[in-house]
Amino acid sequence: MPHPATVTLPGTAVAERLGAALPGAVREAFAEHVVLEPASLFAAMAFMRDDPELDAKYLVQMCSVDMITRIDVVYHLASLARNHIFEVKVPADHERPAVASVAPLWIGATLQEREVYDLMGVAFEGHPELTRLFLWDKFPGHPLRKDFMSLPGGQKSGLSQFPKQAPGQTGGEFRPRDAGAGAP
Amino acid sequence: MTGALLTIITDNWWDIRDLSNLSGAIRDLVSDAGGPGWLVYVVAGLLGAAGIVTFVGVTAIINIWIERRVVGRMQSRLGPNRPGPVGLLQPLADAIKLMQKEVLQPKLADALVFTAAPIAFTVPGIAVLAVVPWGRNMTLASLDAGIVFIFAMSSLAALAVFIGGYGSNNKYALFGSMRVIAMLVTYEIPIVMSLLGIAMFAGTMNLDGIVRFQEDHWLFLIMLQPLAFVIYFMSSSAELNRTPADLAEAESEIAGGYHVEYSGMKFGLYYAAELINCVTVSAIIATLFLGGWWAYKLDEIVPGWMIYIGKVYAVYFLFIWTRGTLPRFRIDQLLAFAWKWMTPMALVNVLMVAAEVLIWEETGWSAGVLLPIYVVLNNALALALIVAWVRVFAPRFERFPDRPRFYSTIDVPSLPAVAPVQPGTQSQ
Amino acid sequence: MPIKSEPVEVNIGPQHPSTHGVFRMVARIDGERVTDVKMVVGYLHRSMEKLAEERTYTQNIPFTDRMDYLAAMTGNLGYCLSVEKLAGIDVPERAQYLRTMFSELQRVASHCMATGAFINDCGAWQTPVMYTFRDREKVLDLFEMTCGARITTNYMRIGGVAFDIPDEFLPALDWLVNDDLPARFEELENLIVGNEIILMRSRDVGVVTPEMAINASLSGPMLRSAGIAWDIRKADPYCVYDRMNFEIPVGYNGDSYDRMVIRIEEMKQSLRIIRQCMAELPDGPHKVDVPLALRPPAGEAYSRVESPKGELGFYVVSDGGPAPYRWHVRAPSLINLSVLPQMTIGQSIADAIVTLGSIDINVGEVDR
Amino acid sequence: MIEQFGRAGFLLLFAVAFPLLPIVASVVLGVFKIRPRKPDPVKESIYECGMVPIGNAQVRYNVRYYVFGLLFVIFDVEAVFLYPWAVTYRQLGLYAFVEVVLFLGILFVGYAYAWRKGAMEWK
Repeated sequence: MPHPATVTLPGTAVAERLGAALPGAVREAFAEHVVLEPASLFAAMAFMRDDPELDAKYLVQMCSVDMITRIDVVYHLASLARNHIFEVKVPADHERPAVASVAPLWIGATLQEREVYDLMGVAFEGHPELTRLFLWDKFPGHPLRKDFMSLPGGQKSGLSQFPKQAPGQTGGEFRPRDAGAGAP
Repeated sequence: MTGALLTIITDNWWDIRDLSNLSGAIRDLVSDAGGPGWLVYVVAGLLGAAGIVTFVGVTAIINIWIERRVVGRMQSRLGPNRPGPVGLLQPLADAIKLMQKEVLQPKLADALVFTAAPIAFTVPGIAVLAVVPWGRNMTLASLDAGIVFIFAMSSLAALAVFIGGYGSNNKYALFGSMRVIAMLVTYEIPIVMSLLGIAMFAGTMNLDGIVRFQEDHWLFLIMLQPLAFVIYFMSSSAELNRTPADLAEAESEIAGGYHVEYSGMKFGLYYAAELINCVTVSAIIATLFLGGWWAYKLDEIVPGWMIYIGKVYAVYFLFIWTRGTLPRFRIDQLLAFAWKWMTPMALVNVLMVAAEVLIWEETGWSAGVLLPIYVVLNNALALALIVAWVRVFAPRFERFPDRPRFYSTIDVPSLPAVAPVQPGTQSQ
Repeated sequence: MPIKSEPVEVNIGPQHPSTHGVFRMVARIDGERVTDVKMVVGYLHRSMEKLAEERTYTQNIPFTDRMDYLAAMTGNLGYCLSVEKLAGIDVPERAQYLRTMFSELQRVASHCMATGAFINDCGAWQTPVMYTFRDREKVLDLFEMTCGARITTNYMRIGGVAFDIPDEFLPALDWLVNDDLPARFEELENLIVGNEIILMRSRDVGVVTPEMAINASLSGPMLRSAGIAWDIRKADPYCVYDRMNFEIPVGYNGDSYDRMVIRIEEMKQSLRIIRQCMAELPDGPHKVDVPLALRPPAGEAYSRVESPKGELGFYVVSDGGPAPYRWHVRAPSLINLSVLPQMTIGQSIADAIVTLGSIDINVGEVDR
Repeated sequence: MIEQFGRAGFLLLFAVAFPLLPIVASVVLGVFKIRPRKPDPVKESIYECGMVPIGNAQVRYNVRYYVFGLLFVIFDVEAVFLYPWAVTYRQLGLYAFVEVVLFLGILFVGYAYAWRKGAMEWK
């Protein structure tokens, strides 16, 4: 192969480097990714960005995964100069998820954090303008969460909280448009 | 009376060489029938005016088709081709559609101004045509202040655009109308200055006189005044809101600009008036620079007004061509162009012509000797000035090579350890 | 001398000729100068990431068409690669070549669109758009010949491609790549690349510095215009890009003009890749059999491709079931937008439009 | 002379009638219900890319070209002076040439000053 492909740094290697500089920042280290302590997220991210070895100047992407008991915020960091990529996860509380914002470190995180906030409800502390990105400002709930369909209030989808809609008229099940005439 | 009128028309229908013969015959008829002097005058005036308005109406309709077909061909597509043979009925279809459309008028718009603006936009373009000679003895109003009349009328159109845009109470229209005024105050100067040389050579501002000068001296003024032609063409395309300078409507930036709120027939008027104004400017250029109805020996064979209309459409094609080819300037670039190139060039042109005419008058050499020298001299000067300006004053694009660099492997420069952090730029 | 006056707040978009879809930019404008910009997106949000959680892996492929609907092939490819990485599926050689070929054709189509629309934003009255659309249509004809669809191709499958190419495909491609498109690109360059008005309008407009470009996670032509030679096809080769011989065009000063020229050069490089693919195209099956209800092992995978807009990444989490547990798309259009305020504030409104045009966003991908 | 202006006046009458005609025709079509007229608040609102407009458009707009306005007045007045001179230039001869060179020279100094001061930049 003439071109070496991107090296995926194992999480243990990242944890080693990170743990040496910031003890207590790493909660767990796996082969694929490293899990950070939420409290020291910002410091750890700042370290990884400016560290000459990890050199994570490029935030490839960030997203979030609802793990039922917690919400993982996933960051893929990369170094373009060294051509490696690694994955960092931060667990957040499932009911009131909140982690530190990395938008002051990477401009590219501003919109992505708003997206995660919008769809998963993770509040990023320190974000300059944390408002909904895609959905309507008064939209109830955060649709990418696994419990979105069972919002408080007993409604299936939460759509009944929209104005002008009677309770019980909206549901998760499919109904034909003219259900009145022929359908049972 | 009516019978006699019919006879005159049927007897003279073949006389297409000079339509003024027809008009003269009718005038004679009125005066022979004992009509008072004012009636003769009114009849002749109305006839001429009716003729011009008919031309304008036909032009406005034909030009919709011409412009769309020609630009379509330039853009490697067909253009309108469904209504009628080769789409000839497209203007009619457009007109019917526009008439039938519901007229929307924003509640917050100033109703009087909103309605008056498209009408006021159409009037000057037609009124200017009063002073242009359509053929030998075929000028409706042979004004001695013809050129000044043209300036006075043509700047009115910009004011109509301004009041229409400002009266719409729309922000895009506001931007558009403000741009129109900026362009008006800037481009009026090169326009006015560039025609000074023509007035000096011809010794008159009468458009008949200018055509006669070209006929007498056996040349088109574009040869003698190439710089003035370039300046006038560019400035008038700015005044017309045509593409290199269509900042007032700039549909990719301000979504239509001054006419964004217009619909139905009022929009149709804007649309038609744009084409009429374009033909009017072409008519002025054809008269001043291209010899009007005169074309060496050709006008003895072909009727002068036909030659004239042919020239008008040739210039109009130039306008379509620039429209189909060029992108748009930014407003500051356009205005800087006018102030920093066109105005000084027009001044230089005036001085040049002043010197030339002085030599002509003082030495008393014959025009046959002097004018060819002037032609060569002026063309060389125009070329030299354009090249010099491009070299000296134009932005130096050579600062950066045009071609990108090529890499066959990835190569990321080492950046400083701490990248610039700009938090909160979104919510300043 | 600073002049104080009331700033005007104006919506540019969603129904605006040059926002390329339903993108809204609330600009505060002082005279002609933009003093603040707020981006509002979400008019085209279709909640694909949620929908995908209830569909099987194969059923999700059409969603990727509808994300970047101007570059459906690369969307398909990126998603299929991520699922293959997750499930450990090997793709036959011929399918690899076909994938490479079609994603390069798609790049030509998308860059044609981007270049034409950019010139249109500069104010040319439709002519360059028509020229580039004409070229794009020829590429779409080839797509139609192969998979029956022009825009939303749905061509890549997990484990290969949906159909093998028909017999008349290669001659048509040969004509397009060797005869027609090079001449058309030359024509396009003569029309726009040296045009002084284009230079005046786009030089030093919407500048991104290399630091800002990396910091803002820009990718694709946006990143390369800033002078950084970074291309996923070289940096992290997928399919058969590691066997291909091509170059990365890189700009000098990160302005709109560089982005436009880079796109034109990339189209030429794409043609180079397609020629090599045509020469080396092996025989063999065009896909491997994969169960329709694929159940990849529990785990996660992030894979990325170089889409025309930039780095298109797919992050797939599987819980072992037939549908992805979580599916996240790294949308280059969205992330490229994050520097729009930095690029446009302080420019005139006309420059802001040119800058937005040069980013080449696709709202379907921004909103997903 | 006034006779000629009168003829231009006839054309002006026609020129005003020309745009009025379609407007009137359109109104007549409206009277006969051929052209629809169904106003509603959305149709009567102002176009702003499909959004509710923010604020009013008739504001104190920041015109950047007020210096251009001043320059325009100067140059246009100058042009008004120059036209009569241009027409009678042939009769006046060398004297007029020297005069106008002086006149334009003074003007050119002002022009150069304005350029130097950046009055010709759209700031």
